[in-house]
Amino acid sequence: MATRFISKALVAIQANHWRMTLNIIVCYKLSPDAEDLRILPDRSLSFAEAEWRIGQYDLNAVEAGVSLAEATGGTVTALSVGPKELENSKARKAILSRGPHDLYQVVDDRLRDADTHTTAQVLAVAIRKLSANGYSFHLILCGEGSADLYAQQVGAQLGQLLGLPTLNAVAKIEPSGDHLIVERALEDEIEILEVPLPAALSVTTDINLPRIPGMRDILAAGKKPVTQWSLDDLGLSGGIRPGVEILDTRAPLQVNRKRQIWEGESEDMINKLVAELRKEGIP
Amino acid sequence: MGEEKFDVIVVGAGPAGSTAALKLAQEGCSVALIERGETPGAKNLSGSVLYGRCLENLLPGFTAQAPIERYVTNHITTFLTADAWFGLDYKTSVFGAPPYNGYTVLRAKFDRWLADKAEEAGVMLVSGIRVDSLARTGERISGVVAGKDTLLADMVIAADGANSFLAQQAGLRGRIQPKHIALGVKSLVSLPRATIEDRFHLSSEEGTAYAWVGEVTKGVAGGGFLYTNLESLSVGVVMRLDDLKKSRQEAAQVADDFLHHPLIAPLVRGGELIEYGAHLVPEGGLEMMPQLGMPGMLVVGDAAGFTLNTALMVRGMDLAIGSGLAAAQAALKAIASRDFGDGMINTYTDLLEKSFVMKDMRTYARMPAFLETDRLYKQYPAFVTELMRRIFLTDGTPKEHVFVSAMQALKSSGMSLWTLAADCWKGLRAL
Amino acid sequence: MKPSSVNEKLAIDKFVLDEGFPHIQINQEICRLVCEKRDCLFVCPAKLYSEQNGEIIVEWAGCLECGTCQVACDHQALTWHYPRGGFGIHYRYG
Amino acid sequence: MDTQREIWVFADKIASSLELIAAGRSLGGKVVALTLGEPETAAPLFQHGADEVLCLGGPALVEDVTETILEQIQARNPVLLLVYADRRGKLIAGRIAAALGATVMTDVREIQAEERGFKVVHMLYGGGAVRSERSITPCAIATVATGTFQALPADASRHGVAMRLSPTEVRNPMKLIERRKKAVSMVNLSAARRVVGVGRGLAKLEDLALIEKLAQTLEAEIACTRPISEGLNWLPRERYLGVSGAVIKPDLYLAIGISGQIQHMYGVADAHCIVAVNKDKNAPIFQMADYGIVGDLYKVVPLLINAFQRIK
Repeated sequence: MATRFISKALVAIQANHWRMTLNIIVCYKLSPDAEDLRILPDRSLSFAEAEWRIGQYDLNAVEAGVSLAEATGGTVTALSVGPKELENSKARKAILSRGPHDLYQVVDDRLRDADTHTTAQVLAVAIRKLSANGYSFHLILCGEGSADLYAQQVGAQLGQLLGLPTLNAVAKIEPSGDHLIVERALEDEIEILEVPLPAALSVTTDINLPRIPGMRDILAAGKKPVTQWSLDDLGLSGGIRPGVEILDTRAPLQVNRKRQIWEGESEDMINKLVAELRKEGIP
Repeated sequence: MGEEKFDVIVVGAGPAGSTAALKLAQEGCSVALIERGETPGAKNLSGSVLYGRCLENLLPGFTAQAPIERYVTNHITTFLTADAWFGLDYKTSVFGAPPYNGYTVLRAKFDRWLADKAEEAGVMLVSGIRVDSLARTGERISGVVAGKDTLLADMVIAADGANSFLAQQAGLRGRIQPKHIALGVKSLVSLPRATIEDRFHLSSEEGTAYAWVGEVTKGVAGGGFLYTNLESLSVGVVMRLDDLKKSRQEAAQVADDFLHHPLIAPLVRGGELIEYGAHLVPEGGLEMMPQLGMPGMLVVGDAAGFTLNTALMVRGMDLAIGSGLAAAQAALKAIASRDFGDGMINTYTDLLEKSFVMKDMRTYARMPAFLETDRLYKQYPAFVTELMRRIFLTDGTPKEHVFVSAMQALKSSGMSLWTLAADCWKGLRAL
Repeated sequence: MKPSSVNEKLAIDKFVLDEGFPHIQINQEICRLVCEKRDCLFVCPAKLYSEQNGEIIVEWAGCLECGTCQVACDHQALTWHYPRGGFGIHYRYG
Repeated sequence: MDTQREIWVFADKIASSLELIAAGRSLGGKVVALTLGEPETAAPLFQHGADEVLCLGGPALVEDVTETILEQIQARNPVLLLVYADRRGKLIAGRIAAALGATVMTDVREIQAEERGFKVVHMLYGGGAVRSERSITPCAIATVATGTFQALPADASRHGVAMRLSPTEVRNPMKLIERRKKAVSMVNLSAARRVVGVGRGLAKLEDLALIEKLAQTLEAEIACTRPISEGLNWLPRERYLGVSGAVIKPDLYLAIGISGQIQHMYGVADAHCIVAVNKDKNAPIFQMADYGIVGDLYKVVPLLINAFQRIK
């Protein structure tokens, strides 16, 4: 599909360029499955029985990273920060079976309910530590938004913190020489940009269809290296000061609807409905 | 990645599969445990108590850490009609102390815990993968196929549940017959812990297991059950499929009516439904049992039909664990001797015969036939509750002799004394 | 105790829908020509089967994966296998 | 109210700026609007409530305004920056927040000034939960989605002098190669008084014609659930309502063949009147509707069209 969005001139340039090997860091978030949320009588929420999952939108980032690495002969490192649920072996296999070569996790219960500022800060410190350890990466990928907050912020903040070229809404990525050609799908327009590396990109859900891991993928995942850090290991013993204080989280109040329901498909019924609507000034 | 081969592949991470895998890993074998649910337990549902003493050998003291709901100290077995019940109520504090006799469990939690134990012991747990078929080398089973992947092993243990497609594919059994299987429909009803303990007269951690026969299933062969969990009730019906078909009743309706039966409704009153599920229960006993193995493969648990309904209690998970253990031991011997053929199958059946699994299956061998007596679901509940009504009724008229009451009750139930005597004899023999 | 309609009960359960991959196939020919009893309409504990204009319809997305329909069908009109790994009913309690 | 407290708003479209200005006004203080373009285009911003307008010009890469805004914020210390929650806005807000050591309170549904900071309400878990939180950084940053606030009526007497900011030198190494409008014309669902929503109850693409006819009769816009636009591509993304889509407050939301998943209903929770047509009487949407018809949409919709045509 590359030819559809890369102008002919660029295709020519691309053909003459070598493709560099891309080493990619993919960030993902584990959060309780919203389907497992139970509303208690006071409208507070219980996640006691909740399954923790990788955000659905993060899977697009993982897939984008893995297919880019496969195409360029590079590596993919998965990175997540969060509370102790990350330690679960199933959660680790779930990410590694989707293709990343290794996994780094910053696990600390102080990261439960972290705001996007905290998450981005810890990710940035972890990536700096990875670099200091000699890991050289070319690209950081994030998903469109997390499954719980869907703030669509971490990629933007992380890129800025690391001083990298940063974009969101990335719908296509094509390596071209020592940089990337990126298609960005905004609300009413499409942008094509040339992005030098390293860069931080957040991808859309349209960028690909994430693969479903097979039996061998899961078996292999069990053998991949996992490194776990605490906030102390990152020199963040004091934690991160969040940008907001959470006051309250509850199930939304249901608007009291009239709930007047008719069964059947008769003209009579439609007339009743239309009469009721007219009382409300519609149409 | 090179061709990876395991000593054993276990398909299905229920109690049978996880037990087999755990035992094999404890003995140093390389084991892959493959589960189609996203997590072990996600596809599993039970309508019985776990009589789990048999796990003690593998996981000493496991009751202290396993996600067990309540220790069953109270067994209540009851005949039910539209407006009355007559029950046998047994309670002992002995079952509430170690070594406990049986416990209520929620399978999504318990099975996951057991599979985690297997994983900790070194089993490669692969969940979220459906095994599509068996791989064969010549006449022998040599692995499994899932999607585009084939995984090889010296042998396969099929622990894939009541529908066992693997046993069927391997030709170890034919299509399941409706008379050999029952449909269980279960509701999980949430209630506060204190309400449950008050309502069922339980001290903390004690539990009750109810079994009902009669009106619960609208005359369909089967019964109803209720088990107390810590903060919920597992309540539902089990209906033998041939009889359900014959009755032309909607399974979902029978299950719902049970919850609204005037004598059952108060037990679940104020509760909130938090899960609705259904599962098949093998009920054919020895008659439906498939061949238990073929070269390179053994069948365990529900897949092998190891469940028991003794009318007083329903068992499955303990037999699953027992058969899983026997299969693991047979596999160990086979791995040592490199004989995955008849030798292994014979070892497995020998071990089963010597264990409680086959002994109990044989003890209750007559039970499935006895339970086919449809009087059990219609006439007997009517008879005993009518008898009790006559005994307890005090309405200002002179009391009749108990014997007269019994004969009158028998008459109104439509049975002869001879039928009653014959059924008693059959019932006693079946027990 | 509420709710009492099967659909409402199923709405409480957790399903992971494998969009576009039905795991139950119905041989309408058999249903039309051979079957008189329509056991599937009765035995399914999720009441997923219905008959519309002479066709048997199954709303497989709400399947509890018990396998009852398949065993109950006298004419083997159903091709029934488990959903792909990780999809379908996901019991939270079991 | 302390007139020195400045509330800044930024949107890349004038219409959106007006909504943010209204939000800013409701909080008191001085409202400063940052806008793309030149001072000549600033009049509407004043008329709809801005006290001051800062013009950012039109850089090739729109996001290059980030550094300019950041520099101005650092110089003038506003207490709040409201950013329009489109994709550009999300990126710009995030980068500014990171540079300031703040966070971004996203897609706020309500906002109020507190003694310290701002208290906001936003949804999480796909609309399954609502959270209130309070900012604790000197400059709070929030994104606001379309339709959350209504623009104030224009007051022709209001005007002011818009200032053109000189762009901060950006050494952005990214190069814009091409920008093109999407083929689909932009729809403004949030402005529509009546909206007809369509879901998976619709059997095939061609049947949209029926829905279009209904919408025409009612002078309504067409919207849909996420699968209709993202899975099936029957309607453009801009038309899907819900957590990750548009949020609307029409007088009438007519939901045709929509089951009522929470993620979708989030987008119409504030509709004045919700009418549902669905053949499944147990569909959750009936719990969330004012009026409902249990029936086959293919029979009900033509009847509705007739009925509405008659009373027109």
